[in-house]
Amino acid sequence: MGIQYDPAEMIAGIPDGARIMMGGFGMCGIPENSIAMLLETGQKNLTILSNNAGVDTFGIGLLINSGQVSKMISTYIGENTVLEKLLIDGGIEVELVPQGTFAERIRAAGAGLGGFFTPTGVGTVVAEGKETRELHGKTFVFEEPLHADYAFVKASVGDRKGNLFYRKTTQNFNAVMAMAAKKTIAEVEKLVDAGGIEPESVHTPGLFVDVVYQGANFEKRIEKRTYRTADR
Amino acid sequence: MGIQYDPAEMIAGIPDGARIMMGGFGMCGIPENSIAMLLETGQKNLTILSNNAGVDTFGIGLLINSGQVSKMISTYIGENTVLEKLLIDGGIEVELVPQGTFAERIRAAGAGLGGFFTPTGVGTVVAEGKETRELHGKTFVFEEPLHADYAFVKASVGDRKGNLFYRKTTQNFNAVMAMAAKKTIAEVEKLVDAGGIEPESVHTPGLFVDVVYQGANFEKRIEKRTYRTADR
Amino acid sequence: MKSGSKKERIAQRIARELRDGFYVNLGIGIPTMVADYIPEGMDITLHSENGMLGIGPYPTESEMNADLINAGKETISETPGSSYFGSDLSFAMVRGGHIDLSILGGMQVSESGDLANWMVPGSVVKGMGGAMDLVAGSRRVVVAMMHTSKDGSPKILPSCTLPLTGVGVVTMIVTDLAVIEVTKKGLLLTEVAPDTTVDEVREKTGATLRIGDVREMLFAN
Amino acid sequence: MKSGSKKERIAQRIARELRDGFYVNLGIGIPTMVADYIPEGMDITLHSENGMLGIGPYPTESEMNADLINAGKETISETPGSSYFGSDLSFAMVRGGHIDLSILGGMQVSESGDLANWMVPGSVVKGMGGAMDLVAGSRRVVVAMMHTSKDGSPKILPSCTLPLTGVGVVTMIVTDLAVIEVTKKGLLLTEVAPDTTVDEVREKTGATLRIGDVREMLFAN
Repeated sequence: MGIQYDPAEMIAGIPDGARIMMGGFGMCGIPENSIAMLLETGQKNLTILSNNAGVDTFGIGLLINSGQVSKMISTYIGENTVLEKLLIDGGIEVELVPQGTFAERIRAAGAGLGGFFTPTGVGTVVAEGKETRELHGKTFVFEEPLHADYAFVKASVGDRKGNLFYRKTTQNFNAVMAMAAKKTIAEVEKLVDAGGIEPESVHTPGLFVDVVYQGANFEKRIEKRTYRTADR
Repeated sequence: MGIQYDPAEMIAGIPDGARIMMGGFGMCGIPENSIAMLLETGQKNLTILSNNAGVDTFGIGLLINSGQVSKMISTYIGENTVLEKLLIDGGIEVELVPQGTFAERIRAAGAGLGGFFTPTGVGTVVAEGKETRELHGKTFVFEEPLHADYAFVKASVGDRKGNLFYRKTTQNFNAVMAMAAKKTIAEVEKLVDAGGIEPESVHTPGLFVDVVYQGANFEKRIEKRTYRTADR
Repeated sequence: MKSGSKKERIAQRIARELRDGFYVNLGIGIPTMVADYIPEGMDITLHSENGMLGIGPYPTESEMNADLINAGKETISETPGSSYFGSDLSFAMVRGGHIDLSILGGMQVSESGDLANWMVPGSVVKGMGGAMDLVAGSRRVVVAMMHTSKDGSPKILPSCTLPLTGVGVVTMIVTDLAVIEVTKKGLLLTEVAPDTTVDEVREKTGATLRIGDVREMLFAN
Repeated sequence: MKSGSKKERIAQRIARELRDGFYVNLGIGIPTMVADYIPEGMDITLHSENGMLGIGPYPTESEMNADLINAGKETISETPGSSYFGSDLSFAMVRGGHIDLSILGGMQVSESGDLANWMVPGSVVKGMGGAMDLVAGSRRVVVAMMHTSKDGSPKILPSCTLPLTGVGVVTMIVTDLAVIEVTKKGLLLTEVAPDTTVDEVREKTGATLRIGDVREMLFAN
């Protein structure tokens, strides 16, 4: 027990075939450093749960390129052409989940629920083979929690109690995934002493975190550089 | 549409028999000003959803004393002796819900879910008459969402977009109730311009809020004054 | 008229559906263009399902920040009163009916308001992202699309042939040619573009259209 | 021995169950007293289900703040690294198995670890508060109670006669007389207080006790 500050041992100890959640949306708020370490330790047959699959040359894409991933559970994988090819060849299995259902299933796992009824996907392929139920005049489909062995998350600031704070749109799936895995490894841009984050502004309380460490050399790539000409 | 800054019209327009959620835990973070207004407008036959029922002389207790409440949905009403007497006389109906289930049912309403399976209360009176289900070797009971017509919430700071920030343990049920009612009326200790709350530290985004106003003369009673002698 | 200006017309027309105080989610493509036509002085808050309320205009080049993107992965800016949150709360907003209006692109829309916009069998499947949640939960769903496919085949059909995104979810269809409302009695044509006719719209529509009090589509605000 | 010192002994013994890094929820009454016996230098974070992690000692009179209370509605203080959150996240922590240890009072405990501690038929019902969630979700549930009722009748029974708080949820029972573990094979007596005997404990227990390698209860750390 007790929080750790070095991820090396835990990441090296991940077994082949593990289920790993990875926070981020596109390239925004992704656990770059933990992904890089996993690339080095080289585990195979991994199931990765992440909103996206990275791009060909960055993020989860690197793990796909290295052949470490046998299954992706995602909501949208459109930016990764390598994965597209692997999908066509059958080299990788992809399970697609609506984004809100993905978030809610992960939360249900973290919150100890056995499942829930959602209106999302009723009447679509997503509901095929699942229980549907009429509740107060509306149709819902039953969805089960999504658990994982590990969660790799990325925060802007972390303190030595494991409390995490996410800047701007980097929270995305990071906070909810931190709740849902047996072990959560958090990389942060800045590690501060306990008390360094305003207690009301903690997004992920430290009780969800097993390892917190300050990452090195964040690339923080931008996927689509959209900007306007300065008015001035 | 559009946010309003004066609660008088909306509170006066609450019909008899309305279901109203009220944030707070004990006396901490309760919507004192909105309760006072409701006491003046005098609607009858109200169903109040709140973790507690206030004390005899403050909070929801005032509405119970004035005979405006016909039903309470709560988790613990032990501090209100007037309510205890009314309960014995049959003058008021009380529905008790486990606190975590209460929070989760309110969240489910706000989050558009049809219900969920929780391990809480399995094998107890709480589960009587409800569906239970074995999921992955554990037994769960089905719980439905808890909706309301209005939510009265109290925040420490609010901005003119309706964004809310709660200090210390005043968040409790306020944030989740703000999500779950058709109309949410937020009283705040301090009303600031849009942008006056750090965007990452907003607990209740303004889209959940219909009326935000600065309350006057918060009493902020303390239920149990526990303190130690200063070491100095 | 060029396809680009047709798309702008669609975005302009949809902007007329905005009301003061609305919380609005804009999908990728034409829907994103609606932001350019929000009437001056109207209080519209844009939601991005990756966890933000209060999207502002694109940043200047020097202001671009990898930590601040929209659901289309584009760099954006914040406005006073913006808020950030996680994906679970973001979709709680969506499913819980807190988004007044969602605007999405469409491949096909059926007579009863079914929408297909995420998957073409035989093509590589990229995923539904947040579209299924947005159509299931938003109070109003407006589909922005060209009236027909590039080969001229109708996209508004008795029933969709492509895999569905949602059943009975569309409130209104706005195309380069017409505005069509989805009612309990079926599709109701309410507006046609200045350079077309009710007959042309009917001909290019695969589903039965009820013809209401048809006005000319207005694009400015 | 006075009842007060007996209760302190129970709290002291339970404090020996704490481990470095534990997140712990303390109920009202004897459980709250456990906070006074946390071993020096051990990293224990106290959870309060009304929405806080990191409870500190009671404040001084001038530091009391109506905005900062525990689930027993007492004024408290925060520690460096505290965090505040809403009731929904607080109980997500509880149900999700993120609380290592919950310590609660008890009226009755059964042979199979059922707990009754919220309601006495015929008395006014005050409500279960968060107790049902805490026992259903916490990794370990320790019940702190006097071994018998005031009239001497046993509180540890073959099965509870009072309405239940949870079924098969108790991990360990610590009383003024004994420490009893709830195992798959039933109740296992592991420790007795210095001023009592195995026989006395057996006599005052309504349920069958398996007798293990019984040691003397230790109260200090």
